[in-house]
Amino acid sequence: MGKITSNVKNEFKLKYLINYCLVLVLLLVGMVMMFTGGLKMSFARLLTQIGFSIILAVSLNLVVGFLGELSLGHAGFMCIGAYIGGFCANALSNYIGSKFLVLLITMIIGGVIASVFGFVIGLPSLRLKGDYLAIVTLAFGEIVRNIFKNQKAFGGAMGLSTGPIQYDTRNNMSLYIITFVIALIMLFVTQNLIRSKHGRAITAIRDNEIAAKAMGINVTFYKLLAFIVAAFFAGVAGVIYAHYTTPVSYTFFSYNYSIEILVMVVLGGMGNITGSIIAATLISCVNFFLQSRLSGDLAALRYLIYALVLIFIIIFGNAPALRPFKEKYGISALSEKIKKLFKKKKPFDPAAVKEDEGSWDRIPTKIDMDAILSTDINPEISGEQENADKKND
Amino acid sequence: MITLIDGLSLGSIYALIALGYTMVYGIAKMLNFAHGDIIMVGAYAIYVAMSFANPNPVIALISSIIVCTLLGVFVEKFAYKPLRGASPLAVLITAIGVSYFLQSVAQIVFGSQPKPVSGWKLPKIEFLNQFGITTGAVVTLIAGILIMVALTLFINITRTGSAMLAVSEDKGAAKLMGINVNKIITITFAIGSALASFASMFYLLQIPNAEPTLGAMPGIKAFTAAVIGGIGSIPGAMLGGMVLGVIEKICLSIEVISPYTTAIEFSLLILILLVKPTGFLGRTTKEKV
Amino acid sequence: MSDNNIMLKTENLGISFGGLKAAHDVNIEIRKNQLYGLIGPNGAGKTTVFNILTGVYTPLTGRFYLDGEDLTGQRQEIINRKGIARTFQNIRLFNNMSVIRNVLVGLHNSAEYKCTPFESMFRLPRHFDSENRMRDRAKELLRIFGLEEERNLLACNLSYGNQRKLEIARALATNPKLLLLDEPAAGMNPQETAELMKTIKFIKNELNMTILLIEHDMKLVAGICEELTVLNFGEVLAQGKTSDVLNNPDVITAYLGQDED
Amino acid sequence: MKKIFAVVLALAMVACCFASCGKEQGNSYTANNTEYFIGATGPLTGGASSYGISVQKGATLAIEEINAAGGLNGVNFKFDMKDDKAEPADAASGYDMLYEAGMQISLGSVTSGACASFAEKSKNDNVFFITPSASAANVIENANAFRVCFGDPDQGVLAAQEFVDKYENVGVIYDTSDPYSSGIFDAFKAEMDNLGASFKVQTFDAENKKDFSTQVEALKDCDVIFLPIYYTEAGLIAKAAVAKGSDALIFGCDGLDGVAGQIDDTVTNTIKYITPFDVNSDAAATASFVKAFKEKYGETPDQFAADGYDAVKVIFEAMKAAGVNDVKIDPSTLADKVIAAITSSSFKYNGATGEMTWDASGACTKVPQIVTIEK
Repeated sequence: MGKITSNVKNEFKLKYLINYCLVLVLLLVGMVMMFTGGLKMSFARLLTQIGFSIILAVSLNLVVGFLGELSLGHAGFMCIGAYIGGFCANALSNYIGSKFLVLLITMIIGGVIASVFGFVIGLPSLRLKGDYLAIVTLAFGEIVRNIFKNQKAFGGAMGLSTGPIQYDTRNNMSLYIITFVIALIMLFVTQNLIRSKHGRAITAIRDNEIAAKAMGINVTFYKLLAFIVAAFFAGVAGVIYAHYTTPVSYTFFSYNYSIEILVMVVLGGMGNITGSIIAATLISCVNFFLQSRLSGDLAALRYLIYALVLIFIIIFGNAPALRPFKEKYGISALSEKIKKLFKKKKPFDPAAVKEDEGSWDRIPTKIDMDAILSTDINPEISGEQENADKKND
Repeated sequence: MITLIDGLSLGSIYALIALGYTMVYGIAKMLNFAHGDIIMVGAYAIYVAMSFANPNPVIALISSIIVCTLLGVFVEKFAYKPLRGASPLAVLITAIGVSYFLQSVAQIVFGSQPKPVSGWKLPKIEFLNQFGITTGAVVTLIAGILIMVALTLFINITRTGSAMLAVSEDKGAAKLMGINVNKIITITFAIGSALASFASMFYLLQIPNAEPTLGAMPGIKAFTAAVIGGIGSIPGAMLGGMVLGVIEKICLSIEVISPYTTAIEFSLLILILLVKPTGFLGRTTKEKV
Repeated sequence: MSDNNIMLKTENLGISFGGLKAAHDVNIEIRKNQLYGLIGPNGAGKTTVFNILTGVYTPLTGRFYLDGEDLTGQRQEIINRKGIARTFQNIRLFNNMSVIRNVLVGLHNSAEYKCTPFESMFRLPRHFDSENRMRDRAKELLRIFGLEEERNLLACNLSYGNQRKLEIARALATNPKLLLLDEPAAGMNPQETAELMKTIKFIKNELNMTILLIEHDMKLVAGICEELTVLNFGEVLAQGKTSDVLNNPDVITAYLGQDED
Repeated sequence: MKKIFAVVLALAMVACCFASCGKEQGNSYTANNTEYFIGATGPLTGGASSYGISVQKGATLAIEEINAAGGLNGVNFKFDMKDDKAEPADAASGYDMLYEAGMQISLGSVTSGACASFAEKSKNDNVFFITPSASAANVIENANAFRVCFGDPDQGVLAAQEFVDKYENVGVIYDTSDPYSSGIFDAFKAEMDNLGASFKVQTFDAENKKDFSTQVEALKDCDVIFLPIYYTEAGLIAKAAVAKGSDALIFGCDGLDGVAGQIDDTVTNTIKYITPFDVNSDAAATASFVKAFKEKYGETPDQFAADGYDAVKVIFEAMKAAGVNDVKIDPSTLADKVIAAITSSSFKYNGATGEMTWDASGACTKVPQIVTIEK
């Protein structure tokens, strides 16, 4: 019984729970607006975009932040998901009336096919390091869209038309709900993966691959696992995209978009899921805001402002010179304070460390350490060594 | 044959850009994604200089070198220097920010219409032209090799060059040896940006249009070239650029596969890296266990 | 191999890098529960032998057997799972992970904590079961090394001595038959070294571990090793009982150079 | 647990407040309009931005002229273009932003891919749009969609008919990554096959559209090179042709308009292109547009600007013909009226790009001219 409560306690740590909360809040914002009749279509689109940006950013974080491999081809997996998912959905919509069912089925198809490619692109990661792997993933993304571009079956240069399967209508905007639910599922899966022995293996590879190998970690397996899981969710995000925009155009999935996802990850902090969620939301909102406010002649300022915001945030967040300032007023300091607020009630209690229950085959338990440590080393042999030293003199 | 020469001349542009990439990467250990956009600024500098009443190519080139070098140092000082010691990815993102910034400034100042740079061309050499070889191609090729040699000499002979090598090997140790690491990195950016202005000059010789997005695609191609050759290696950048240029031209010249040029180029890149994980001339740094 | 008492046996192990014979005809036999020393001057090929034994390098010649099983040319993780664990000359901890997680990584492969990624992702019962048992065992291991209090610190924030200890704890967590320690006392002061000697003895005696040790500190070697192999220029210079080997004139010459006269 | 629940609840309440602030008054976004609102999306940043900016300039000029002349029954017009980077997703978002800001009628999008997205969205709301320059066939397949420019297939067929019997060696260079270019090419190829003529093909795409030496080299022996592409690349191809010593005739479609600004006196090849718009035309409507444009912006208008100008003027004329007299008219009602007006046989518009009529398909009927640039 006690074990179960401790499981529950371990499972629901604020650090991880907050991520679900963030997504739920976004979902609630949309739902509340919907029920009060204030949800505009453009805002629903923004919410959907935030949703799939979160999926993309968190899944990329798995590869970049936790596995420690730089990937510049995340949009490539999304591209595969979007094209394959859109294509299947077009075909399925002739037989299945329910858009929801079509979306669900194609999400699985798109995700699985993307994860097959995740496996393929994970293979070079076994041999290549750092920037060399980065360029290979970038190359992969460009190859994928170049190939789709030339397929007449997928609409050629114009892109794959997915008009019939567009999910939202002005009277029924629910794609964002599905997207956020998927985001929650994705959070559940990724966070659980990270908080398990498998997640430890993945972070161990990031920290020190040589040591990880020496500890018997199957590096091949875990690198591929991270790539496959990340690609699966990128593929799912792609399928959502296909239901969100027509035509699915290959131009969208260029390396620029991969980089935008990477920006979300880096902005939020490597290996920091909460950060990825906030950054994905922030960047989507900034883009939306700039598009809606800067129209006509002012549009040229769009990227100017975006670039300045980007540079400012990065320098503020990372510059060593600003560290003392940040420690006082930065986001992490703020979150620490919030954490403290919550933790006050339950101070760390070293006495609560549980006693041994596991079985040991070679390592006996509960040994009287002090007795062993006080045994002296063999004085004879040391004496001999001294003699040997003297001889050499 | 002609395809080969066209490939080499395109490749030499890639190579020139890749030299700048590789130089900055080798020493500052950062991917300067804004390098392509510095070339774009260089091209506009030439465009502006050439649109005055009495255009003089030499003055245009010099002004472009000055503009690029100043810009490079400026960008380094304000965008990259505060991040010295931060994660390389943070610097990468800043470089992307700088790239967006330069592109939008160029669009605001010069508009998004491509500006043809006229009067920026070389006399015809009949002997070569009858084989379909353009003068620009030959000049670019020769210049690329000259610059490569000069750069190699500079690094291997001068004091600053050896300091650069030291910084690229180990920043901490170089600092202990009394080398001003910050200064060396600034110099590296200055040289890299000056190289960018040469790249813009030769780029305009073959593709006489200045536009805000000029640097983006060549930048990525040159990055690819630098990686193929082994990033950090100066002859490698040259070699990588040539290989990429030739592959691109060969693919384009075959009708059936020409729409797939990009896919083939990048597939070859992946293959090359799988066979030689650090590119043609990259150093294999095996981590000691 | 007929001898059931042999834990590790190497036959003519050899490897060379670009013409340099880093190891040549190395024959070592380690009995079960023995504390065996591998010494030699800098560059003698000691770490190379370790790297061969852990699968970092594949030997050009020769084979080695762990408990009678031929492990030559296997991949690192396989060798580790078969029962050879090691520490590193320059400490290689998972610096951005907490102390306890370092040990938990070591426990990763034990059959009794088996749990597929799928089970973890969807939090099936086996995940909780194995997680809990792993945690308990990791704490136990840390207690042995006196690191229990520090278990939630980041590994990089530990003191040097504790980092060494943690590395050994992590290696032990993989449940090895043979433990390879690469210069565990490097950079330690005499007091820390003495404590380390106790720890090593403890591991040998109380945990019934077979240990192969590389060390420069002669006091430590003489103090705890039962048998020694001395390497010089990749070749075996002397082998045998510690006291015999340390009095061998060849060994003394190799360590201190030829006398002038 | 309780605390977390409380936090979620609190945040939800904040969301409620947030939501109620943005509460709308039903679905009539046009209720507060004081001017007729024409919306559009187009690439205003990125690689294709020159097209979007041109349309924006042309349309703004037209709006100014209309308002200066008193608008429609005294009611002014306003025009707003959202940046879509030529991306369908951004075009769709831009459409929603415009619709919610009270857009009543529209120019659609500038580029084909984005416009297809715009068309899909506007179909559901029944918003009339007349795109200045999105020429792909499927852009105008809905009843509410019209266009000012030629459709891709028409131009391809026209070019094929122009070449056959006239030229022995025909070469084509087209952009596989551009819907406009590949759209024309597909029609061209079909018509050439149909006519039993042969030709050589070279391609390029967005990743390698700068250096054309290989393509020109391969087509060196051709008498005519057909370029169903935009003028920027065409200018580079012309220069490459000079460098390679090819004196082929360069023949293009309306995308080539503006090429004159891209070449200099070294280019000796004759360049011809099919266009409804000729800057140097003597036609009164064209000349007055060019003059006004030069005065306002200090530069020569290209075809995109002319199309944007015409599209706004067509909307104005059609609304006038339909007798629209309510500034708060909702888009759908307006669309029905305007569609009826524009497809009626009596509706004719004579603008900068010639005299045009429309049928229910949405395609525009106008006489193509062939402009020649000779050196």
